[in-house]
Amino acid sequence: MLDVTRSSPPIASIRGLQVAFCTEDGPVLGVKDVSFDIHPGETLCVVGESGSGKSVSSMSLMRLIDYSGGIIQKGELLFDTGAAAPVDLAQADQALMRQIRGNAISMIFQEPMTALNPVFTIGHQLTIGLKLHKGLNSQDARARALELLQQVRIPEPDRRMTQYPHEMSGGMRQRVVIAMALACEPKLLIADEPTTALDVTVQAEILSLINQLKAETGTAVLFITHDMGVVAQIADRVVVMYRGDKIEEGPVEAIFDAPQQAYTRALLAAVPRLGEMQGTTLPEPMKLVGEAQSTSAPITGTDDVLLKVENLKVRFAVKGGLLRRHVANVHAVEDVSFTINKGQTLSLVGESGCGKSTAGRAIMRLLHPQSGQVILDGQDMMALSKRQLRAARRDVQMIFQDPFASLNPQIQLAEQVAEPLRNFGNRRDPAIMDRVATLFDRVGLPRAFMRRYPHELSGGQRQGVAIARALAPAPKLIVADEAVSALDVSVQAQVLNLMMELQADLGVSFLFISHDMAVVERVSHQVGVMYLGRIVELGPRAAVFENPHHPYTRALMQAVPIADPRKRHLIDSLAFRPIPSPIKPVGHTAEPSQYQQVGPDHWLLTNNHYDAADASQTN
Amino acid sequence: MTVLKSQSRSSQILRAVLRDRLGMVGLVIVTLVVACALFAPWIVPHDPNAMNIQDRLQGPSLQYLLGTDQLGRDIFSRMLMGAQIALKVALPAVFGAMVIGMLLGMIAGFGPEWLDSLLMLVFDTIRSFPTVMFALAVVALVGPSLNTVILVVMLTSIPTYARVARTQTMSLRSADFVMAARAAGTSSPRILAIHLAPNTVGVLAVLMAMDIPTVVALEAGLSFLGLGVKPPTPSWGALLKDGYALIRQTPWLIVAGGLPIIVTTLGFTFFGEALRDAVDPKVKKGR
Amino acid sequence: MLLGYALRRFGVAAVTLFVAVTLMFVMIRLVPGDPVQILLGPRATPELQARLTAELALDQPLLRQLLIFYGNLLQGNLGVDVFSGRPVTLIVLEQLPHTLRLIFASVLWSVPIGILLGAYAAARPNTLFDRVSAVISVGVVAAPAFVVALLSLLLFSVHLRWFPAIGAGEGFWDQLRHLVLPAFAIGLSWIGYIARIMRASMLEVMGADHIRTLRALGVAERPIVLIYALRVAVLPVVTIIGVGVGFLLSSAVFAEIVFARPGIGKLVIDAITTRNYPIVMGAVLMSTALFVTATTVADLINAMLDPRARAGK
Amino acid sequence: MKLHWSRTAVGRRGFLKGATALGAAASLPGGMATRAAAADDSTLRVRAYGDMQSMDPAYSVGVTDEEIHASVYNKLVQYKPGREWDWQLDAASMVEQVDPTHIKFALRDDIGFTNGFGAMTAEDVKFSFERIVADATESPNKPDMGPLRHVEVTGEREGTIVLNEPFAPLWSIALPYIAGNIVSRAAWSANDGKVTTTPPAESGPYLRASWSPKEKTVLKRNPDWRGEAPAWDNIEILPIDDENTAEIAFEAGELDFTRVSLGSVARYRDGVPNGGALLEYPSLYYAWLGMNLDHPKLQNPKLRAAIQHAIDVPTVLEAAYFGAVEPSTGIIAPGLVGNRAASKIPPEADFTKAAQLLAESGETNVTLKLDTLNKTTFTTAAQVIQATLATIGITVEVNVLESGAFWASAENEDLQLVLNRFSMTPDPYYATAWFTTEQVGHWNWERFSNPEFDQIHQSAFKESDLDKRAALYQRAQDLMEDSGAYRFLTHEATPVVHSSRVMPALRPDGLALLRYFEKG
Repeated sequence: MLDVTRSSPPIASIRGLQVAFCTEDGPVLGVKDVSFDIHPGETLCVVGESGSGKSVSSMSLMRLIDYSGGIIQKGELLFDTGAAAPVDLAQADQALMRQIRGNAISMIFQEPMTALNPVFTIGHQLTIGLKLHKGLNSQDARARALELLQQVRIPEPDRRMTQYPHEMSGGMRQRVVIAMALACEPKLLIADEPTTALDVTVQAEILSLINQLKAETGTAVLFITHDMGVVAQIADRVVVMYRGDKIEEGPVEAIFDAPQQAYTRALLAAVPRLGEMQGTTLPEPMKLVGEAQSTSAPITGTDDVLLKVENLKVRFAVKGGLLRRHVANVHAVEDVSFTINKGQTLSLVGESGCGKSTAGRAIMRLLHPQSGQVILDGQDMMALSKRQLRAARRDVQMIFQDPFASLNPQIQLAEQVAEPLRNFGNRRDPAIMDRVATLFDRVGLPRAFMRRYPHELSGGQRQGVAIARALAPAPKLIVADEAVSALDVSVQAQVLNLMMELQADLGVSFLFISHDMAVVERVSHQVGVMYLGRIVELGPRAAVFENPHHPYTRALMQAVPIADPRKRHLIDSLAFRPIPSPIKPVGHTAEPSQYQQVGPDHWLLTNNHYDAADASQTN
Repeated sequence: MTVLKSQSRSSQILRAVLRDRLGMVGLVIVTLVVACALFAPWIVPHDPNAMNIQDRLQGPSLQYLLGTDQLGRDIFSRMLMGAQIALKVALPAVFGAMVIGMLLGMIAGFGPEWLDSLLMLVFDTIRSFPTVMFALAVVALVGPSLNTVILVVMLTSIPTYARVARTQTMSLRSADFVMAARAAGTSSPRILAIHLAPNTVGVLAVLMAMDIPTVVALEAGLSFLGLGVKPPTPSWGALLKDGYALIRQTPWLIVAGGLPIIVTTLGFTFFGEALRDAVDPKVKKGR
Repeated sequence: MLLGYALRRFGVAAVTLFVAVTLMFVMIRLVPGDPVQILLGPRATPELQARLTAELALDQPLLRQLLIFYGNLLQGNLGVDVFSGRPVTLIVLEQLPHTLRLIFASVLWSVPIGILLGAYAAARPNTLFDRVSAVISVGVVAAPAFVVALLSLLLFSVHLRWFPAIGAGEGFWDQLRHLVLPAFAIGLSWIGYIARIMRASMLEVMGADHIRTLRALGVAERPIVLIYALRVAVLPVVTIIGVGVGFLLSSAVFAEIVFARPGIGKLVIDAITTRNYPIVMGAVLMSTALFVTATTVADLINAMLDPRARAGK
Repeated sequence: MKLHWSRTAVGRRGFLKGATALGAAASLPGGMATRAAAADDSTLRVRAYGDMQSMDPAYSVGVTDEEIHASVYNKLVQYKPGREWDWQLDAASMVEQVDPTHIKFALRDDIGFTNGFGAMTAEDVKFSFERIVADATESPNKPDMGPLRHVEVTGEREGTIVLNEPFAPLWSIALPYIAGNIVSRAAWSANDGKVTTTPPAESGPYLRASWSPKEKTVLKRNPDWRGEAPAWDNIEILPIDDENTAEIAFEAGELDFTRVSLGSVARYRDGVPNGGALLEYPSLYYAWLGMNLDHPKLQNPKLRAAIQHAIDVPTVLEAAYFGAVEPSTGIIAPGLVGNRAASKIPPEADFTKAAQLLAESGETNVTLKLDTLNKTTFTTAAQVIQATLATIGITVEVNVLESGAFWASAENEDLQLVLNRFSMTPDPYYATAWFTTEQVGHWNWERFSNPEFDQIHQSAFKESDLDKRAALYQRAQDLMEDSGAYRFLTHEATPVVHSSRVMPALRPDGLALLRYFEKG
């Protein structure tokens, strides 16, 4: 296959590209001297962490970079339009670019929720390109649009044509965006992180779809991603980028099997691979390239129960009608029970909207559960008064997903870390700053950072500060809500290791909330898989991962892209599967969760609420 | 790529404003107006209230740069003093409206739903009075004076600030850092004071900058209706009012009253827009 | 859904109206100045003054006056003008069309220009056009409506005699001619106002992902700006227009004074200064209703233009 | 006094003052301008400063109403246009004062009411006059009819007006002004005596064709009028409060006649646009600075005298009225009975004397509040007074009020100094009425109370000897001045402009008598 693609001339050829951006601090190079080719029918993955310049190359090829304040300073962007000689898109004017864009080269983007214009129908937006480039009349364009919707496997295409974007789920919208991109049968499809914002099962569907469409249409795909798992699943060739430079280029197997560059090796080492913990029962820090391996020992924890959650229910009122009456409830968390042992980690894993974050916040009483019991180290959290609750919170702290949002931009970092100390102790205690300094040491941040503001730190450093803040009152439990999912893989690995190191040293327990099965596998003692507000499977990590009983757990695991090009398992079923609604009318009584024991401490939900009937329901 | 200099957010914002060319122009004008207001008593060539009936209604000359009014007072001096009056009205009114509006808005956004509905109702009510009618009633109630104008302007602007503060509070109250503060045991009043207030003030400051010209124009409008400051206070609005009454004799009175209003508006608006771009990078130019 | 939203919106509007009218009722009665004395003049006999006082219920406690007022209001009765003996409802309704026409005309000419100006400025950020239009729009806002009214009156009516100077005119074309200058004066300051909001809204939309999607489809800038971005960016402006009717009502007062036009603004100013309570209440009720209706209608239009709002709420 | 001002809204007057300068500077040749308004040759367009209020003479309080009433109704006599106060016959073919309390009249036989209400009879006169004074009518114009006892009907068109006591203003006010309008008894009875804005029957040379509130009142020629035919077919009366707006409308060719502001006089003296002309009439208004005699701060007579002497009237008039008016000597204007040739204190300030008086008074650090209306003329005058009083060491704070609050000053306990102006009808009786003890708490804001003054007011109107009557009123004004509560400023003036199309017919104080307007 490799030989076939090599033999034909490249469809696009980037030569010595250098792009600069005008910023308030003066011009900044986005990429410097990047060259690579894309051949017909191949999938080229450009992989790199944030700031590596991976999107800049593709945006330059589309010349959309012009609209972001970017200037192509050097280099050629040769594109084979079918004419005798390739055209240099770097020199093309916008009029020519308009003929190429959406026609010969088209593009799909990361965020399906915002990529479509909210006030025009799907039908209208689908036919824009067709009318523009193919000169179709409304009727023909409509017919072709219907065809496209079928091609991207959207059910009831007729009805979709008159719908607006907000009436569709993210996965469906991304299919529409893909349909728009494919409308004019482009020679090159650029996919810029097209699945990053999607749930893992939807991601699997979209990846399969792109792969399948590539095969059907023969278009070349330039796929940009930060996710080595995705790369392994779909790439033919890989370009690795780092800080605006191309580090390495090669066939996908070569990159994964024998990375030539240290950075590539480090990157690969930092990626948790689903299944790599097979055979172990305890979490263990990752072995990172260039890091001391001394701390890498399994974390045992204890068998003493720290937190006991029983029959937790959280509902949000939906108001509607003339008088904004309470008309329905979102059953966000429905009869959830679990326990966490001292010094151990329980992970709640599931896709967006399954209620895992809500459960985490509910046990901290950051929101008010409908009913249920939360007993932390013998103290009933639900029975506390407001004042008692504030005091009790020193035992439970929280780390949030977005390190940019979880720190107040206006306050010095030292003060933010000191805040819990001040709240739970003497506000004017002079020892507080010393404690803050040791916390900074503990999370590996220089003390000089204490006087800085959040915007002066990188994402990983901020998450370190957030962890330091959570550690400050010496809590017994830390709720880590997607604490690493916004971070680049290398940083993610460092933060995960830090958390495990702290657990080993301090004996703190974690409630680890994540959508990432591979990360969960790495850090957990216990795992609860959540779906539609309920835990569908709960048990020791090894048991759940190695012997999943619930069909949803299996679907989830199957959907995870594994960072190994030899373990490709793109799913075949591309049918759209919407998640049923957790909104039920007022007065709806949910049946209690019933579990069946399938192994030691391994429980399986027997209420049958994940089934084909739900899956076939369309929205 | 990132220049790491330890700087607070305010100094960062200031730098962003200064980089904006129109913002820079705005800042220069604002500084000029403020300087005028501060130093007016020392830089006026004549006593702005000194009458000289013999020299009344004169055209511009070296002695009287913008001529004299119907009482023979130096218009140029009155114009300079007018800056002081304008800011004396605008700053306390806008600042008062901001403080009260922010407080009420944060209470509405943070407090229970019924309180929110109640406050919103009150805000909507005040907004639904045409300003001039409202002003007329208040002026009739308490009599015209500098303080009345400040009061009217303040009352009519509070709802705007309160609405913005409410929206900001609502979006912030479920922000992660507020959740984190709760988790860290911070009390609600403290959350309001150290987390919500500082992050709301920025947006309101932009509004304030943009609002100052509106206030200056409103004062002019009230003075135009004869409901503004007490004579002989040389407010720009009063200059305009006299200017209309005397347009045939002294067209320069209108210039002296109108030009500073327009210039001040330009200055504060440019400054405000640059400030907004700096505070709210979402609407950044040329992205 | 939309109907329910509309009904609820009008419910809120009604409550606002109620509070506003109550507030004005209390406020105007706190204001010094005896309506009986002002209305009847100095030569009225004490008996006549007493009778009028009783007729206006001014001898009753404030709360009772309020109850009487609302009792009458519920029967659609806003009272009778003491002087002419004509029903206040009629007096207010006579003046209303003049003001409505003026506001409508002002909005009609200024809003499209403001929207286009703002849209273009945003589509060309940091270009000469952007800067020039920023200066223009701000500069235009800076000129208070009464200044524009006065100067345009002098220039176009007295000097050039293109348009009539005073009154409202008779018949369609004549009324239209009479509307030109006042609508120009009020509308001018609106252009800048709308343009600036539009520019900000447009700048935000132009940076949105769906615009990038269109560019990636090869759609030319002009349709992107004028069709796709405009359609989204105009939504917040629609809401602003509703709120701005209050602002226009205030400007209308000035225009009605300068151009000696009949209208609700002038009516209420006259009534307040003479403490003519029944007319004040009627006119305030009407102008507040106008404002509340305008914001409500703007919200509804917004809901109709925005499919997200249409479905939700 | 008529409450003209009560219909004048805030700041309207003086609002556009002088705004017409640009138009004048443009000095367009009148011919090239297209006529903005559709005024054909036989439509007269005049400005009134208020809107029509009532078509019932018993309830109408304004000059505006009277301009309309005088055209659509008839009186026994009407004011005679000209520079001297005089009257001429209207509905009466004969009027004769038999003795001080009896006036015989005979009606013309060719006057009829519209809407089929028949010929005008003596019964109508009786009805019209007696209802004004009847308690049940509650007419605010009752004082105009003074001591009317009744009207004796002696024939179909003959009768005698019987007074309780002699009433000099009968000829200057009662008969030729609002209360003198004769309405149809039958028509009014058919309306249960309630007439508001639609006249049930008219009899004058014009009929009221239409009324658009706040827009205009239209009069059209009465086809059944048998008297001397009026010159114009139609008259449009446009309510415009503000004189400068009116001036603009006039210069734009949309008005044929209007009063103009005093500030514009100098300009119009140099020429009126469109071939029009300026006519300058005196005015009966009187403006003065009053001092509240009951206020604790103003108890010292020497202080009040010092204030009187420290106000330089010529300067005030120069600044506020552009020198277009003369200083006044009291409340009764020249041309009326009782006008004083000179005031006791000359108009020019005597600062030496004022300072001396202040020193004698023993008052130091005097701070006073000066209330005034929010019009440029008054605020300007107030500022001059503020400045001149400052020269002798009296600090004045100018307190500008909108009209509603200003006219409620009687209730203002803290009223100290007040700059005021009253309007006037052509009889001194009206001037003194507001300064009696009885008026304290109503219109006598200075709270001036003098038994002799009250006595003069009560008796002078019965005095038919003009010289004696004049002496009484002059004495009354001396008393006012002596009290130290008043510093008289001016009677103002009435400048009017008219287009070349029209020859206006005006009262000696410049007010329009529309039915006598001729074509130019």
